Amino acid sequence: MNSALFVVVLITGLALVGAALLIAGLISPRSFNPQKGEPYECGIPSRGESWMQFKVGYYLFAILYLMFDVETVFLFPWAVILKDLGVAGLFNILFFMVVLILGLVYAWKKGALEWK
Amino acid sequence: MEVKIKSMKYEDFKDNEYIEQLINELKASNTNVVVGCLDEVINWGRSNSLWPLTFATSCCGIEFMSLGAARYDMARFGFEVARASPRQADFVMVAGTIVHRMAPVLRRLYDQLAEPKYVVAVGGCAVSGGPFRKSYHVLKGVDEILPVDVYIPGCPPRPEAMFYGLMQLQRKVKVEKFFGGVNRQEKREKVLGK
Amino acid sequence: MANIQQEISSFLPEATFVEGTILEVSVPDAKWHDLALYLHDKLHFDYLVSIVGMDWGETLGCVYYFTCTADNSQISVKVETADRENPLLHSVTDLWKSAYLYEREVYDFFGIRFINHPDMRRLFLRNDWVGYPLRKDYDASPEVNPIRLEHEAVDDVTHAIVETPDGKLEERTNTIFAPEEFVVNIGPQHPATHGVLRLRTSLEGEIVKKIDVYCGYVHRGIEKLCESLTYPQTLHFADRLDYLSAQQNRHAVCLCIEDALQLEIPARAQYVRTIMDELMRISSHLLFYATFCMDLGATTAFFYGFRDREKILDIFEETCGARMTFNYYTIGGLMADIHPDFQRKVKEFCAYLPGMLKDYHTLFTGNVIAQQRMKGVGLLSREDAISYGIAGPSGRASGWACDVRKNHPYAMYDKVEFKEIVRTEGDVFARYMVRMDEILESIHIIEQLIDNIPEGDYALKMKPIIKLPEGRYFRQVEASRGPIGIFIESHGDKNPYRLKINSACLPLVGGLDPMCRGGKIADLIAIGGSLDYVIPDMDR
Amino acid sequence: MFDFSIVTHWIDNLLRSVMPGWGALLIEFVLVGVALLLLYAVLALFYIYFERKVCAFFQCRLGPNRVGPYGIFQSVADMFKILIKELISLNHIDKFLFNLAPYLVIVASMLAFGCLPFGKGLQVIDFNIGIFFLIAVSSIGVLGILLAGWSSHNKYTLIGAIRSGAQMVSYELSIGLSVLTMVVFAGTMSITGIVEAQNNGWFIFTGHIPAIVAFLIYLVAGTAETNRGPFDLPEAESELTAGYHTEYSGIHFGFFYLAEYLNLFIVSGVASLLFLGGWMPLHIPGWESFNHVMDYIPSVVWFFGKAIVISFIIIWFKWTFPRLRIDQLLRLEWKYLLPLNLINLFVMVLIVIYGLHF
Repeated sequence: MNSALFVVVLITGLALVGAALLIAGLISPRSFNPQKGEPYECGIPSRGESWMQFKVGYYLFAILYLMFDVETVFLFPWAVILKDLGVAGLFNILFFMVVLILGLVYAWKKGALEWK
Repeated sequence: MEVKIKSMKYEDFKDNEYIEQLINELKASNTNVVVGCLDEVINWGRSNSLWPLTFATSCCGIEFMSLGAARYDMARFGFEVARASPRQADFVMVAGTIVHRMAPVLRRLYDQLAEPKYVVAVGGCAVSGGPFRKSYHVLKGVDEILPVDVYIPGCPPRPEAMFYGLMQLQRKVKVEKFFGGVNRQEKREKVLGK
Repeated sequence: MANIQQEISSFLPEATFVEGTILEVSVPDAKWHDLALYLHDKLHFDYLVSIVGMDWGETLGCVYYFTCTADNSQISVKVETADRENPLLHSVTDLWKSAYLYEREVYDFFGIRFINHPDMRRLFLRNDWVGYPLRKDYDASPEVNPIRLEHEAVDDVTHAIVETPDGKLEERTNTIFAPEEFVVNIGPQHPATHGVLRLRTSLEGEIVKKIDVYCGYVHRGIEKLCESLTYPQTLHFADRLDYLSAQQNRHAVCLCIEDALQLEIPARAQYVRTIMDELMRISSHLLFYATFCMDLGATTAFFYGFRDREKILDIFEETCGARMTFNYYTIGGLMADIHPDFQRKVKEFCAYLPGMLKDYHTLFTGNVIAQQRMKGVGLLSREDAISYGIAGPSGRASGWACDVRKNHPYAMYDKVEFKEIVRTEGDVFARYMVRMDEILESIHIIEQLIDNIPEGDYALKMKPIIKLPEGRYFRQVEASRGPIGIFIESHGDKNPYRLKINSACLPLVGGLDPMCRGGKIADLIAIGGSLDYVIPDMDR
Repeated sequence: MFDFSIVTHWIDNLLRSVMPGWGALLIEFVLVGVALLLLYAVLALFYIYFERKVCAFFQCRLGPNRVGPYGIFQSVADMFKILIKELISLNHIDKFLFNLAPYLVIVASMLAFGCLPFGKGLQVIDFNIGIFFLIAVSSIGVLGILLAGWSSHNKYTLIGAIRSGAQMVSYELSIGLSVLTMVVFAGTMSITGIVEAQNNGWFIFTGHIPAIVAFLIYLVAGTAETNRGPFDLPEAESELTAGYHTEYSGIHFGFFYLAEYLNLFIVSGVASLLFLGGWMPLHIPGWESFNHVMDYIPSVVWFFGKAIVISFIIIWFKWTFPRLRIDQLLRLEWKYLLPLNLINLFVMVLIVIYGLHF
């Protein structure tokens, strides 16, 4: 039942976008001129390509994020049954977390958390 | 057909020949009831949600800012969401002098506005060149390069004058036909030849 | 002054002198760079106030105005060239960085090219513009320069004339941006450039590598227009230059003309002018607060600033009849007497504002995010400020006491007691705080004057046609953004032979590039906001 | 307390009595879809109006007041306008991704919206890992923003997209960990379970200090996730003109506009679900008559009331604080919120294990 409803909600979302686009496409006005399709850059023609090599300053954050996000995924099941596991469960997971936190501390010390 | 704008009596507005003419045309054209009603709903929406492009070159721009600020508060009329991107704006208020160097930029901004679009010329400079009319580098009115819908004279016009001008624009939007009028659907091939 | 004259003539015997309120030295171009070096290094004229391009009919040339920041003495130098076809002068960009933009401006208007200037592009006009508009023989017919709707081609290289060590001249090209750089246009239509300034910004990720400033998107040719108008007629342009210092700009033009005519202005007019100037300054700084906070994303502060600015505009409106372009000062006094309610309202306002300022500080200044965005960003040292000619509140934030009201007092400023707000940090926060503190100081000035406005005439009787005696006049007034200088060369006619407005804002953008390098895009916006330039003043 | 499942069961039985099971299901699905759509649209319109009025009052203005009484139809007018605006066809864009982006944004917010418990028995999707699912789907929206910025072939949108990427990789973590803290406390991931567990007191009271800290972190991170001020860097009006949606016109832009407000609701809805008891009325142990009175207030009112109060706080943020810079944004997350979050989680674990809570 739930997965069916999930599909229903999904379709509702798609239908909302699709229907609105359809209406807009049918009745909205359209006009063309040579400048209209060009990228907007404060009213000045763009210089060169916009899809060019671009320095993304935060790739280290992205890697750290991956680490921690995977960690969170592991933690969720543990969190649900924590009450049953008790102190033993805490120590098991603590070891796992300490390794990760050490990783964060290492990154911090290395200066990976500074925007360069 | 009467054009209703809240808190402005119709008689106060009767000075605009152009709009009277539009109304007469509309009366004469015998619009279909369904289309007419739909038109009215859409035009109600359009006229109450005119989003300006943030565009200002000089003094009038400051008065335009005052218009949005606490005392005058154009948000009351639905002019609130000043968009910086022409893709999302409904009209451009040309507030200030337009000079030769700016002319292609303004034209490009206008070209990039999404239909339906309007132009309001604010202040002496945009209307006619104003005090700089004789200069070598100034456009003698923005209507040399753009079709202008509303002129608001003044140097700079007071915010009240701007409101009056914007209400005139609302009136114009209200009496326009949307179907078969504003929503002209051009074919890309015909215009650009591709 | 005689002392300086002696020193210069002993260094350069061919220099000739004209005595006046400001000593004028004439040198041939061949010796000009040597003299410049001498002025800069030995005589410590470290602040280049202005370069006025001139067309004297036969010859083209420049008049330079210098100030020594140590003792505020002024000097002017006249350099000319008889070659009208290919006029060349030596550049002084290596000594004064502010010359970079000033010389480009002269090139744009007069076609004088500067040897050793790294970047000889047009500054205000399109780069395909025909002719040099401020020359007397300029062909202004619209056929020559029609309105073009195609965009001007923008090159990434510029041309320069370089003098080789053996004295030969060479054309060189300099690269502004390499082809692979990520160059974004910030402006002309941009919410945070305060008008239509265009900054071509080269980015590396979020970090600004270089900024190339394009002006002229609202260049209206006021200087040329003034040449065909009588002196009283030229006044109304002053209101439309830096419309946020309308009164002060007009004050500068009036002062310059009154100086030339050696008029004694009635005391009542002097008092009212001073009060109006300070009210204007407050309103301008309130607008600065509003727009600066808006640039940093604190939208609510914008509305606060504008709300209180309206109160000043009400006061102006009662007396002058307008909200922005006042037309209030005239040559010899004021256009009209003050409104009977003026004093009461001003006093009410002066009592009201300090309380609101406290509110402002709680809303914005004390905010942790705001502090982090402002402190240590956009550093400008005192030397750089002087070299780039960044005066006014922005210069005072870098520790340069450059207030014209103190250095060359006019109107009532030598009779009132006020502090010159100077901070030493030179960052965005200092520039912000200088302005906020100046509001309080302006209130202090007004409070001293408002009760003592003397009775009497508010203006001298002037003839409708005013003729200035022959000569060159230069006068500065402290406007809201820095000193506005008015240069008038009169040939004894009813209209000026040349009227040059030395705007306070043009040098500000000159310093933008070094301040922003290495910062983020957000810093660029914050720095631009803190410099508080007004584009129509810069472009004229 | 009225249980809405009575209504849904009644409809279910009624439909099954007149038609075969699959037909009844089909009609129910359609009804659910329509109801969801209506609620979605009405909420978006309400939120647009609400924010405008609230910010107007912060700014000593009146806000919209011409269209309908007190301007309540202002956002309706905006919707009409935006629906008939032109959809500009652009030249250099990646057409597929450009058109995909609004779908992603809307679908993500719609799926998250479907998970929210609007009242007792009023919930569309109810997985046993509901809260986990909610976090998962809500992060799809950022993908839409990234694609929108990248595909537009515009330098501003590109920077906006990259900023939103940086923001996502940072604040997703905070949301995850603060939610994890509450999951530790509740001992379940089912949304119904979490709400039921707050029958005797909302988590923010029963979980005392760690819950309050988690709540604050969630508010900050939630504001960042919805790209609202002071974390509106991808949009940054005064820096990037309109940020990632610079090139979107008409209803395309409308979707982003809609999703922004809906995400605001979702974030506040989840906050009220996790910390303020969802649709649970305010119960104070021992005060029986008070609890009884509270029970008379419909559960729907409780849920929307709480969500709107939290939205008000988030709107308050936006109109008070200046915008952060990108490096400050990351520093805030990685150097302050993340360590704090980990410590907070540890404290919560201790509290749960040793039963130190109320």
